[in-house]
Amino acid sequence: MGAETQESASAAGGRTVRARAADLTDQPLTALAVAVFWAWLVVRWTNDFLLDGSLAPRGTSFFPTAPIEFAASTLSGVAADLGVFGLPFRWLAGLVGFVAASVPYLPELATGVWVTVLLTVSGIAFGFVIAVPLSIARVYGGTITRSVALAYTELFRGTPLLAQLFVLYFATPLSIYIRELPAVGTGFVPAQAFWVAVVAFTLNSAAYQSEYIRSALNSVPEGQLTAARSIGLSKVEGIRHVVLPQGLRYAIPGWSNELVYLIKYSSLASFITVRELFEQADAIASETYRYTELFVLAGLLYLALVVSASLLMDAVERYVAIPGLGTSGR
Amino acid sequence: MHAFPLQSDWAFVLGSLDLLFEGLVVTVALTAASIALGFLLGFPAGAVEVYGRGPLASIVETAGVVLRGTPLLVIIIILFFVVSVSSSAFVTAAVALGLRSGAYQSQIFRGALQSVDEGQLEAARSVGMGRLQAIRHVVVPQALRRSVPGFQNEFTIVLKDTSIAIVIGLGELLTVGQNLYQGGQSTAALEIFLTVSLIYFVLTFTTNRTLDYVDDHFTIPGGEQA
Amino acid sequence: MGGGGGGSDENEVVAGTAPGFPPFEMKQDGELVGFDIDLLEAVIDETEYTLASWKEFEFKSLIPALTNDNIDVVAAGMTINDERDQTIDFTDPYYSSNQAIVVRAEGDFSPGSLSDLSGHAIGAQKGTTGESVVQEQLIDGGSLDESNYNSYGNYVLAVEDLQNGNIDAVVIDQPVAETFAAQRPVTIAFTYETGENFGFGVREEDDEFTQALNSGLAAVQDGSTYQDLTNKWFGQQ
Amino acid sequence: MLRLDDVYKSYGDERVLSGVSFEMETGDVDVVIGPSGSGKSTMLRCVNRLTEIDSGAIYLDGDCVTDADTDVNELRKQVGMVFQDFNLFAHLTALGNVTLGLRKVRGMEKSAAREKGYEHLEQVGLLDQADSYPAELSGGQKQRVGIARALAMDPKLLLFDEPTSALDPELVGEVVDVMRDLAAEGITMLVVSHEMGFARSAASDIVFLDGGEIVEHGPPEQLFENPRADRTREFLGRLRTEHEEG
Amino acid sequence: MLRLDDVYKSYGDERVLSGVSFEMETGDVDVVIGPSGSGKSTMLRCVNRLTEIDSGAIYLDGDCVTDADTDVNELRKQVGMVFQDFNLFAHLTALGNVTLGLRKVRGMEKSAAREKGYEHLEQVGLLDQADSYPAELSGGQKQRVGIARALAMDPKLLLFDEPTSALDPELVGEVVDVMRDLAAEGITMLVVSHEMGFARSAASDIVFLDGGEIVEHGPPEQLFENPRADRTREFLGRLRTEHEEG
Ligand SMILES: Nc1ncnc2c1ncn2[C@@H]1O[C@H](COP(=O)(O)OP(=O)(O)OP(=O)(O)O)[C@@H](O)[C@H]1O
Ligand SMILES: Nc1ncnc2c1ncn2[C@@H]1O[C@H](COP(=O)(O)OP(=O)(O)OP(=O)(O)O)[C@@H](O)[C@H]1O
Ligand SMILES: [Mg+2]
Ligand SMILES: [Mg+2]
Repeated sequence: MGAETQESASAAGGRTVRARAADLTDQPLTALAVAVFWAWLVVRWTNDFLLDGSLAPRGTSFFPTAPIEFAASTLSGVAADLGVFGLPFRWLAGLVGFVAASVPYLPELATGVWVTVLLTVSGIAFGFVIAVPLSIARVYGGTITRSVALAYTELFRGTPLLAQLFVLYFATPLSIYIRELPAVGTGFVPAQAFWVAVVAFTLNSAAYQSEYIRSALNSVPEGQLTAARSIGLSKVEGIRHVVLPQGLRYAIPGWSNELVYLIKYSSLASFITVRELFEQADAIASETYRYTELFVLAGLLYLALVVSASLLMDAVERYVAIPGLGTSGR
Repeated sequence: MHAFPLQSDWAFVLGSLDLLFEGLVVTVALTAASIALGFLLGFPAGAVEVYGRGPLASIVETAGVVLRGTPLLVIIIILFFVVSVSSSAFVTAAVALGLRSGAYQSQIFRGALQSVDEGQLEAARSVGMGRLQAIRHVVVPQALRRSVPGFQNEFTIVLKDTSIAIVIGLGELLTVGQNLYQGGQSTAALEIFLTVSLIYFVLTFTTNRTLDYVDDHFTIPGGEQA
Repeated sequence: MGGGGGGSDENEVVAGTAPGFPPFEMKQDGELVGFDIDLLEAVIDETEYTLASWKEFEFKSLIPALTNDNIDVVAAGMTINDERDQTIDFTDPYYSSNQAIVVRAEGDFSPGSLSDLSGHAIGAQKGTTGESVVQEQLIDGGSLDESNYNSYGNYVLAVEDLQNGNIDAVVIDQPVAETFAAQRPVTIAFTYETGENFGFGVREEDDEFTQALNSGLAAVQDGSTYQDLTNKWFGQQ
Repeated sequence: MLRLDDVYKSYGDERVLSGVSFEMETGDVDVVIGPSGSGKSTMLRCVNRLTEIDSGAIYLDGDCVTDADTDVNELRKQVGMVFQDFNLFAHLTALGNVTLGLRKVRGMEKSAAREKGYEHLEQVGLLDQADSYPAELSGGQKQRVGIARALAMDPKLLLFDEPTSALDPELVGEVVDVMRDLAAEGITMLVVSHEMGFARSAASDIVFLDGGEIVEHGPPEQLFENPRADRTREFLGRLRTEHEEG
Repeated sequence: MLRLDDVYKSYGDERVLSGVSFEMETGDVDVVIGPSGSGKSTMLRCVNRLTEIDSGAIYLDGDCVTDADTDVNELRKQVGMVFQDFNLFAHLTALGNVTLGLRKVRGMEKSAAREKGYEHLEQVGLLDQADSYPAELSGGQKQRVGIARALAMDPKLLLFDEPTSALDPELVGEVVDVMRDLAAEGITMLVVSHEMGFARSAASDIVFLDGGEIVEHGPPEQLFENPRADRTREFLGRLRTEHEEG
């Protein structure tokens, strides 16, 4: 009885959480913005990496700035004419001016977004591969496997990612091995520093992901494994066929958080020269001194990535939903 | 392969422990200030998300999404160079970390508030308590206990993320470490990074254990659910 | 003085620098020291202003910090160039430096001119003249692919990565390069004449302060102080 | 003392109560029975306004409680409720559960509240467990704390929603005994329950609810031995085969 | 077919089974009754080794199943178990629950497993619900899926641990009917249950367990009408007052 109440309570909680996230992300405007964002990215990347700049030369924007600048100056003209009442126009002019100033930087930032996306996706995917056995070791392992897994988790969660990046890049020969590999650093395959960052994010994210998965495994009622064993499945089979399929579904909300975290923390890879989104914005800013435009722009692009990730995870969650099982339920 | 490029210089690190300690004090102070600010913002924000409605709730939700969606690095840079909240790097870093932590703490508290069974609120109402009273005396005490693990996580994250304040030159632990090997006296970068990592590790480990203890102490005997 | 410095006195100024650029500015035993530090203090002593304090930033953050009134003057081995001049003003030059191209001492890569660098991975410190040289002379000229350029938060990391073999050369201010060449298994392959000059950075609107610094600088250079400081900080050459 | 007058209630399209009217006097113990989903819980919850009705009216001691301007907190002080799954405050001891309302709603002093709290815990035979937390109590003990919590507010009327159905068969007795004692003390109670033993021996009236309507309402002897409606007979028949068959 | 021979089991200091011995034949339906905590569940779980015994032995068709080198997965194929709170695999449909063991343990083809799965769902009257997930089923339906899941492995012996006590009174009938049918089909069952109707009409023998010991063991008529031990009489008396009183 107690267990059941708790379960249904948390399921109900989970539902509301999702519903709230959906409130924001389900708005048609958000969906539209995300669609436009990705359409632009895909065209940009195709142009830059695959078509060798045949639509627009690499680094040049698809959108002409002159008309937007003109609009901005017209608006501020109107604002000046209207005096005190021109305030809304001044705001609008500022906004349009911001857009005009931003457009020339977009192509280079798109390259940064590519690196950020690649870094995040690789980190989360490889991290997941390590995290599943790690979490199973934590929940079902013997003393030794349990403590090894615990030590790993504590180590990677207890030290700053910045320090992990530094040690892996500057203090181990990892980058030397990687740069000998074919294709590294050519075309859309980034150079060795990127792959070192992937290793760091993989190791780090595995620790965090394993915690999310572990608590999800713990929330699968014990009776499920007992029932699996009582029809003759071995412990490993029971975990594989009964506990994991449920536990991984429970893990989706926490795991989505980790994805969002990783998108944002990927900006730290700039520290070891990886030209991801933040580094790209920073590099342009230190050349042009347009700090305001570039950091706000970078912030917006990150936000777009994060919202895309939430939308994606909502969809995944809906897709794998099973009536009455934890997260999104009926 | 090249010879291991970093020269070993532990003596230099040992001789600089007093400087690292000064950095540590800044790190700890920054963590405390950010967590406190985050709590002051995050707890009411979480409550608003659960029980609030209307424009206030949507403003809080949107602000949370933006703050959670932007890298801390970008938030710090914007607050320092674009908005310029303060000329003090410490205050700026504390505001940036505090705002972001508030956005995350609001989610921790929201989850905890929602995980308290609906029946608890009903039972409180049916002895004649008002809505606020019932939330205050029945839901919040249980929710706060349940938010300890999430809070523990958040604490660890903030502690480590203080290192990002290096971009605005705040003399916290990692900055002090960087300055040490960039001072021209020694290039013991690896040693310094390992030492700094160890200090962070000890900090996170001990705070987590302490919070575990606090958690145990406040746990309701026999389990959480009636 | 202009805003944010924090000095209550009209004539108090706050200076900003980016340590990690020996021998111009660095931290030793927790103290900020270096040629720029001593020089600016000497210069300000000659004026009716007083130096309230120093603030430390990453190099690339110095200009925004100046324009945001976080600091009133930059003393960070900052090269006077057109782009910067559009955003801030400079005092008269106080030091002339060229860029050095640093390579591994035992390596077989020994370029003799900028064009030899094409096709190699090159590093520089973010926001420095070295970066501008790579950008303008190599990347914009098409002889170096953008992906072959690595930018670092600090020279030390760039030189570290040079030793690691991830890059083949670092473009760096000459005096700094000499310091590194003395300490590390790296060597100066050649120097690139930029004829660049270091100046103190100031806000465009602070003309009065700029003039005061200029006359202070002239006084320091006319006396023996400037020579003393050069001997103190660049003595080993 | 309690009167329901043509009460209607729907959830969305689904009508849950359709024109329920009935009355009970001070000191009465009325037991509501009926199949699952027939609206028993809803009816109970309407009385203390945990659920709002759509139309009709409910009167307590002649006052209409379903007016929009009735103070619900005031009403709930007069109408105690005991829940099927107890809903004890998980962070408080048994005594804390009983005294919270006294202190925060009645504004009693701590010591006075404790005294009264002990009194009501004694009434349900739980003086020993005053310092135990809900998770440390058995189901029957939990439910008795729930009853003490409701009693402590000195309500005019006590509502019970299947107070024993979350209990193991062997623990049911404890709670039924307490309810029987309360009935003997003359406390007015409206009880949803299928405990036939309790219904037969303690109820003044039985209310049979089906599909949101009161199908039959009368003293237990009549309703059990000689039900008028076919539906009642059928429902009772089903209850009996399960519990007493063989 | 099943024989328990002086089985002892303790948890820490607490002795739960002390010297339990009894025997049942193929086709028998034995019902175990006894107060809460008397060791009923533990005894059942020892038979399919979800719990390991401390001493004594258990034999199934003459083979000792409590040997350290017995293949427990093999054993569990022969001994099906139905749980009090169902423990259906929450991520699988009713059919998926029934076929998982067939496919992963027996290694059957998907289509063959489905066919056999449908057969057993039909046996418990749930063909219509084959594609429903556990959360979409009522308690009685869940338990019937649990029974079909156990039956699908063609076990020699079926264990039931209070299969109806988590059900609403009205749903108990469904499950009891299925069990009665199985008994009629000659399936060997060991059932922990306090459903007196089922025990009287379908049990070959009743086992009364108290304090970890078998106090009395005999056919239902004898045990119910004429119990030898005082403890049995007292326990039955208590069960009766609660369920049938009034
Ligand atoms: N909050 C709600 N929202 C929507 N429908 C509800 C709600 N509460 C109850 N219902 C519906 O109203 C009907 C009557 O429910 P109610 O709980 O009053 O029945 P009940 O007689 O108490 O049944 P049970 O014996 O199962 O407790 C049911 O069909 C139920 O699904
Ligand atoms: N895993 C375990 N660890 C420790 N003690 C246990 C465990 N399982 C059961 N026990 C104890 O063993 C005793 C017998 O438990 P068991 O579940 O067999 O009783 P039961 O007769 O099935 O009771 P019920 O009717 O309540 O189900 C109880 O006192 C119980 O607390
Ligand atoms: Mg009900
Ligand atoms: Mg049991």
